[in-house]
Amino acid sequence: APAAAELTGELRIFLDTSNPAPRATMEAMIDQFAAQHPGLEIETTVIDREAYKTQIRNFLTADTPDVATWYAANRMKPYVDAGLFEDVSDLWAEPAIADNLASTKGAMTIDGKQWGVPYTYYQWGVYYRKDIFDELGLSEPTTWEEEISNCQKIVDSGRACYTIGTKFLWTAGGWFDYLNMRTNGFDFHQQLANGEISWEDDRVKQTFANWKQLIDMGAFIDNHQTYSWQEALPFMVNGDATAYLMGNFAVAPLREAGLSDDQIDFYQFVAINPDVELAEDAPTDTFHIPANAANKEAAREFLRFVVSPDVQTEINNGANLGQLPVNAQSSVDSDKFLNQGFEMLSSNSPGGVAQFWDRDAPAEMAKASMEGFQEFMVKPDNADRILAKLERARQRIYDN
Amino acid sequence: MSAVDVPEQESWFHRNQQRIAPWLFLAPGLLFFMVYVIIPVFQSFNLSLYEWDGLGAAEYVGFRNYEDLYWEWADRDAFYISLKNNLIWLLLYLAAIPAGLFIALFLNQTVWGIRLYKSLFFFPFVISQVVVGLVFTWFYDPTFGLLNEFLGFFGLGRLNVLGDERFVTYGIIFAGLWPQTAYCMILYLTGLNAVDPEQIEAGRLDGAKGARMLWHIILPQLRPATFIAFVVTIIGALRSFDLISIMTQGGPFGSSRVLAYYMFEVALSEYGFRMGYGAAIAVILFLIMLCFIAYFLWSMYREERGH
Amino acid sequence: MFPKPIEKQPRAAQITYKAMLPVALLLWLGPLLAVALFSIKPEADFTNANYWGMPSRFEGAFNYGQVFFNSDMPRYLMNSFLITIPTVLGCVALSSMTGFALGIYKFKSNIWIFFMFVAGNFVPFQILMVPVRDLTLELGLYNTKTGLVLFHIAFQTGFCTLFMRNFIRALPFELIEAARVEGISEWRIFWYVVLPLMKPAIAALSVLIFTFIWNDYFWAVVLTQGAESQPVTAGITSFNAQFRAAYQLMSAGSIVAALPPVAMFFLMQKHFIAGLTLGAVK
Amino acid sequence: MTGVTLNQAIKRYGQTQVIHGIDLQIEDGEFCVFVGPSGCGKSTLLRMIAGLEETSEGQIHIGARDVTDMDPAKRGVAMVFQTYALYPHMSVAENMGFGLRMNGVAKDEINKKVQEASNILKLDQYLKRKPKALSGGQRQRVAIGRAIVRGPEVFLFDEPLSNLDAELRVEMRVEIARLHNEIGATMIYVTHDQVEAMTMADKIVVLRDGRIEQVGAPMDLYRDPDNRFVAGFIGSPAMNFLDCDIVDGKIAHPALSEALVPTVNVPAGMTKVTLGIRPEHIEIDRSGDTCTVDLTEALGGVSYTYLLTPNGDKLIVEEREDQRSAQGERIGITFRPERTMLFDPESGQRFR
Amino acid sequence: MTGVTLNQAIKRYGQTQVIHGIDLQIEDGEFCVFVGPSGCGKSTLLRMIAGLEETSEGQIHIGARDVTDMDPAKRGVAMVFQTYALYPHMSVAENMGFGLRMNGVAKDEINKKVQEASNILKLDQYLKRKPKALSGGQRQRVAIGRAIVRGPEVFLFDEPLSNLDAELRVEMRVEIARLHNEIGATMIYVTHDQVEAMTMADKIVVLRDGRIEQVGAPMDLYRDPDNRFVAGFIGSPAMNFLDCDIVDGKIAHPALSEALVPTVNVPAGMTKVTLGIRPEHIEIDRSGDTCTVDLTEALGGVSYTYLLTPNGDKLIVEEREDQRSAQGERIGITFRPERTMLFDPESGQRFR
Ligand SMILES: Nc1ncnc2c1ncn2[C@@H]1O[C@H](COP(=O)(O)OP(=O)(O)OP(=O)(O)O)[C@@H](O)[C@H]1O
Ligand SMILES: Nc1ncnc2c1ncn2[C@@H]1O[C@H](COP(=O)(O)OP(=O)(O)OP(=O)(O)O)[C@@H](O)[C@H]1O
Ligand SMILES: [Mg+2]
Ligand SMILES: [Mg+2]
Repeated sequence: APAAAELTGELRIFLDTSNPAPRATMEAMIDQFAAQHPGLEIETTVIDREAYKTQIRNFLTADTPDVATWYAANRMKPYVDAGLFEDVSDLWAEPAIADNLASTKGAMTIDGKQWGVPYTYYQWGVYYRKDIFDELGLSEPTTWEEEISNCQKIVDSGRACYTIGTKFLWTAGGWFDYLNMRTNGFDFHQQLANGEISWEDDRVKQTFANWKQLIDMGAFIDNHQTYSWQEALPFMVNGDATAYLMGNFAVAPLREAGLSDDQIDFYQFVAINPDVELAEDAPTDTFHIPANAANKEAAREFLRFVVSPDVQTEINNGANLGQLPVNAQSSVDSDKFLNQGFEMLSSNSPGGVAQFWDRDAPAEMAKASMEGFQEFMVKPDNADRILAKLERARQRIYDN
Repeated sequence: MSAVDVPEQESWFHRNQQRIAPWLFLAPGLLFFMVYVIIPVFQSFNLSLYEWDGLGAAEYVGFRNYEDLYWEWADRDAFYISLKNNLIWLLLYLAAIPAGLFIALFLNQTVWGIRLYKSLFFFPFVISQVVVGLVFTWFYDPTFGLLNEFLGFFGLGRLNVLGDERFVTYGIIFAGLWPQTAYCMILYLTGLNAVDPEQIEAGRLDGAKGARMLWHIILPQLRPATFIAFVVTIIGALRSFDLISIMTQGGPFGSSRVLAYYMFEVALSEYGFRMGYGAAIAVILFLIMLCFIAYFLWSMYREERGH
Repeated sequence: MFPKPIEKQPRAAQITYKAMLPVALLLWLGPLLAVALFSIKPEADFTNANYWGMPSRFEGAFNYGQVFFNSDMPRYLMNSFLITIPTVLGCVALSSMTGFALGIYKFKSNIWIFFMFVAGNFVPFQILMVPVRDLTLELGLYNTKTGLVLFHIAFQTGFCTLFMRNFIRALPFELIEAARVEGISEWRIFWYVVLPLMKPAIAALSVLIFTFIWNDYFWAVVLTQGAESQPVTAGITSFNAQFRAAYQLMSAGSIVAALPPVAMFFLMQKHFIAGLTLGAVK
Repeated sequence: MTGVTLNQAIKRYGQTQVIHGIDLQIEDGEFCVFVGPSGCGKSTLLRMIAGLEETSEGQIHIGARDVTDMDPAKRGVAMVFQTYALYPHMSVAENMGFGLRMNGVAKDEINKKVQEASNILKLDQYLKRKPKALSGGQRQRVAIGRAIVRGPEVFLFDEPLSNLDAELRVEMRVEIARLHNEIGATMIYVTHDQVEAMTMADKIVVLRDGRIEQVGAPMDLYRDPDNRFVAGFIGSPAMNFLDCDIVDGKIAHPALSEALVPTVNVPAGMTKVTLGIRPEHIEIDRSGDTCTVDLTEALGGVSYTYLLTPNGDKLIVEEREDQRSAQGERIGITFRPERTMLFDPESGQRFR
Repeated sequence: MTGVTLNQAIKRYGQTQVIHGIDLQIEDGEFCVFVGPSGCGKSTLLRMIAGLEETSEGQIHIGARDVTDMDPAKRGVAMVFQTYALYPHMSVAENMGFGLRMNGVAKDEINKKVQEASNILKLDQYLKRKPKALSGGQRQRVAIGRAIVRGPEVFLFDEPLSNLDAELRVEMRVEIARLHNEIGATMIYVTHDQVEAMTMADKIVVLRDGRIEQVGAPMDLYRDPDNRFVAGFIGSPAMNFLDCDIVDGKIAHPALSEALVPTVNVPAGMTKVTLGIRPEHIEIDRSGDTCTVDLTEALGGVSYTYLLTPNGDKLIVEEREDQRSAQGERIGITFRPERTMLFDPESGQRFR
């Protein structure tokens, strides 16, 4: 962009991509941007992903950067409501974005305006040890019954079916997303997230009953409540567990840990209730311009740059983020998981695409419920008590 | 006498030097302390009457935050658990006092190298609680933790201390006891140094020995050390935050929360946006602490008057 | 001395005691030694579940190299120093003055101001969290080392004042009277008479505050973010997030983070212990 | 050089009055000693003169100047404290020169004065040392040196020797007396050691409960005390007091084999009187049997005999050398009537 | 009741020996005082008897029992410490009864004994108080009471009065002496105050550097010391020593107007001798002019005159009452030759 060459001043970018690979990717991308705009002085700050989540509200009000990463949907609502994010509807009116990013527009929209742009998204699904499946003579399941019977065989072989680390709670949210969407459908799930449905509703209870089935049969590894998601990886790597319901970002560390692509494979979470359409989690990570940013012009240019087709192709390829580009013009990397995921999201998710539980539900409810999920996973017999508690939380949280 | 030529015409400042001087000396410290400590305490009281997400405008809600706390209490919810855990912390943390005394007695000898031993025993107190938390997280790790190696060695079952809501608080307290015991140990070691040797000798002549000597003659003399150990331990227990934050983040499912952590969680953590609510929790914590502060000040007041 | 000196006890008891000392120490420092051991292991040991055995290879140089050259740790360490040292200086400066004022002068509100400092020192600092955070934001000092330093100075002044005041109280008051009779102004009494005598207290306090501030985690989390201003305690958590499950690196990082206060303790042991006991007692 | 005058000086701490209107004239160059039991207000009075305590009422003059509300530093006084109050971080020379230095006196001048003082006190070889490295006596000397350097008109001493051991105390006592002779300044000296008071003072001020009991030269107080308090306070071992009846104008006591004719006028109508007699003035009458020997203590050159009179009063008798009595022995006592003193049993006032 | 016997008792701390083979026999019921300069080993010896220090070599017997290696509590001794060593957290009664309580004596029995002891010491009304609330003298009395209650065979006192002020010291001294008379137990008493030693002891043991210099009754030591050390140590003010030349078998010193004929045999060939004469045995000869009056101190009943002899030696003369000399006056001295003592200047041994 010729006009952009005139950009000057300072551009401060805050990133939460603290893991080594994504961090390198983003830094490379920013270097590229910097090269295009020699007049800009770019300062990049990478903050630990978990810490970032608590710190964002501080830096949005003080010491504000010009660009910050965040997440779509409800997760950005408090900042939108507080007027801390810049309305970037103007960007979305530009054809380059309007046309190519249409699929994610909904996730970026609150009150009819757009508040940021996505830069990546990724599918969720079940990553599993193909070699172990083969060893046990199992094939990818498609129904709940198959899933259960597969799992039974795995458990019988002395393994756990699924690894998971729920110390930071959100991983349990993923399981809930899938179980509930498969049991009650996407719309119900969103209503629940919006506080429109009682947690003591029988349909919710059904979701939990399905979940309990897995728990009771010993499908999950023990002590998951003490592990982070990374700490749960070795179980799968070592073959103590065979599968991981996770976002695509799990692939990179699995590979790093020494699993070859022959050993890992991916399947879509199975259908449970045949009456509901399949829906998927595909969390979108986003860039925003804080309302207090100093150099909004450069920030906008940066956002344009990030979502441009080439950049999208580049940063999301398997060697980098290993995720899906948001721009329709971009090409998906040849990586088999990305392809499968892209395929799944674009053609086999008729019910809809959810952002993820903690992005769809308001923060407080997300916190309370995920804590409940964790407790449930440890003590499935407490289901009623937990649901009653969540119901009380719902009444209080949505009431305000 | 004086180099000044007009001794009788002293400036007003000079004449009132002794009256003004203390305030000048106090001013900077007092200002800082007021701005950063005293006023914020009252601000917190005030804030606890508001609902505020830390971003937008605050809304006055009267005592509703406290009401909510009450309901959480009544429902045995997070606040109840935090408060209960705080009590457990308070009680069990006190174990640092006898433990510290025990180690101090063990080390109160004059063999070669004992100074080094004493310093090494003191080590845990010097390192950050963050590191302590990390160390103990690994110690408890259900797969490879040293604890389970031990239990296995003695033929006992494995334990997931930090993953089990029955044990988690005790597990963290145990980790906290490690540095706290070291602290109490040092207090007692210095206390033992100051024990009047003639009283010990008088005790020996009176036929007191071993435990009876300890109970009747040594411990009463260690009262000042015990008092400080008590105060710092209580305060340590009520302030406990770092360990919980590092080891469990209040989990599993919130069962290891204490008030200090809980308020951080509701006000500033990833999903927490309830500043006013957090302030209300802090106020409760403050009120509990106030009992001990009052006790401490009272005994200090008595000391001051006694002199 | 109590208990009875071991050298006055039977030979067997002496030997047992001397043998028990190292054993007890090993047990006591076990967790820490384990971390030290972790920090020199190669990664392979962890994947091979060789957690507690001898390192298969000495990888200390590599691991610590990672910490120092391939992470933000050096910055965090630097930040810690830049936060801790000004805080220590500030605290000592403020509290020697407040301590002097409260220890030397008789005026009506003396004891109440003193109690205010003491009570403030014992306040659960969580109650300050929200207002202090807001204040720091308003001052534009959020996420700056200065913001952290200012708060630390203010909060520690409570403790330091208690400490200094008690120390000054224990000085012979005649020294001040002697100086007054000699016609020395109050400020000069403070500077030339009292301050030199407070050297041991200042030393003790400095070491103590150094450790307190170095080890602070809570306020680091509340008032700062990111590698440009966070101290090493907060840094270590991001470091750990970065190297999650790389135990050898996390261990090396922890050791590095723990080292300065430990070194401080060893160098200034006498003062440190004096600080712990003197401040609170008396 | 100037004297010190107190005029109705009063000191109150809050509600409690501890100094009750003291009138006192200390002459130029005089060595004045305040004595009295603990808590009688000696230190307070001294500190009022120094300016370390405010004077609640009354005036204090040093020479012709009214110093009542003056800053301590301006009064031209120097004080030597019981605990020496040396600045521990300064060398001896610095300690002595500190006051001058802070008041902007030139270095040379300071050095000269310090040199002079250390000559007087024989401290030359210690000038570089810190107080810690000095013995108690040397420290006390430095404290005095610090006072001398400032060339004050009045020296104030508050029990300067009570932290020294007996031997050193004697030595320093002699030294201070010599110093007074040498520089001739007015000195006010507080002590509760009556040997010090007796041996050093030109004038002793006996205080009691914030009031002056008597003022006078040491031997005057010894020989001619105004009241029972002063009589009992001055002299060691203390004067014996016997509560006697007046029978037919004569003084009767069971310890006395015969009643005494008083040598002074006892007011008419008195039926009781307190008789005072110093231990060294009693002689033992081995032929008598009015008293019982309770205990004897022989110190070599002198021995003390503790007697019980028939009515339970105690008496101490000082005997020379070998005339030791045996315990339980019954003996009589005699003394020359002119050696006795008579006091009003109520007010303690002496009859003369 | 039993005596105490030390047989070649030796104490070493590591390499340094502080008690060098003490042989001593203390009789049943005797009041034995250890005196000597600071650091001579008085406390160590006492503590060895108490069992608080191990005896490195030799034996200690109490009565017939060899207690050398016995536990302190079993020896039948009670000790009174210089600092009282009262348990601050116990009331007076508890303090006194603590030893019995530790030995399992019944409550009633303890109460009875505490009552008895407090009667003797007049402590009844303080039984409920904590030591903090007592005066120094009362505390000391409690410490003694605590010893009495245990009914020991031997009482040990380590400078029990040195923390009291002069007046109280005299009072308590008398009290302890009376107590000894009353209960008649063996008592061993350490002090460096020679008035205490002289007045209380049946037998004084003079120690120096861990060795016994002389053992004897107080007046024997005063009149007939074995050596210069004992002569100088016993008596106050201390004996004057003059370094004299022997000229033609006579003793010459510039302070003496004429040489003395020695009253004892001085070994032949000696050219120098130390002459000792007590202050109270010197008389001032106002017609003489050999000495200069350096200073005089009048204490009322007695006065001390400090003299300088022509060769710079110092002399103290004790004068009675009013015969005060003026400073600077030149006077002579005389004394009866039989009052002098002569010592070997090298070894300090007395010639008899
Ligand atoms: N700051 C004060 N407040 C109230 N009363 C005081 C204060 N200082 C001294 N006093 C009282 O004043 C009286 C005189 O005290 P002062 O110290 O002058 O006695 P003293 O004669 O020097 O005694 P000592 O011989 O023990 O030193 C005492 O009764 C004391 O309790
Ligand atoms: N624990 C010890 N180790 C080494 N030497 C010691 C020890 N205790 C005492 N001494 C030495 O033994 C000697 C005798 O000491 P002791 O206390 O018996 O003297 P003392 O006559 O009681 O003196 P004082 O009159 O000062 O009390 C001293 O030289 C002292 O230094
Ligand atoms: Mg006084
Ligand atoms: Mg001794």
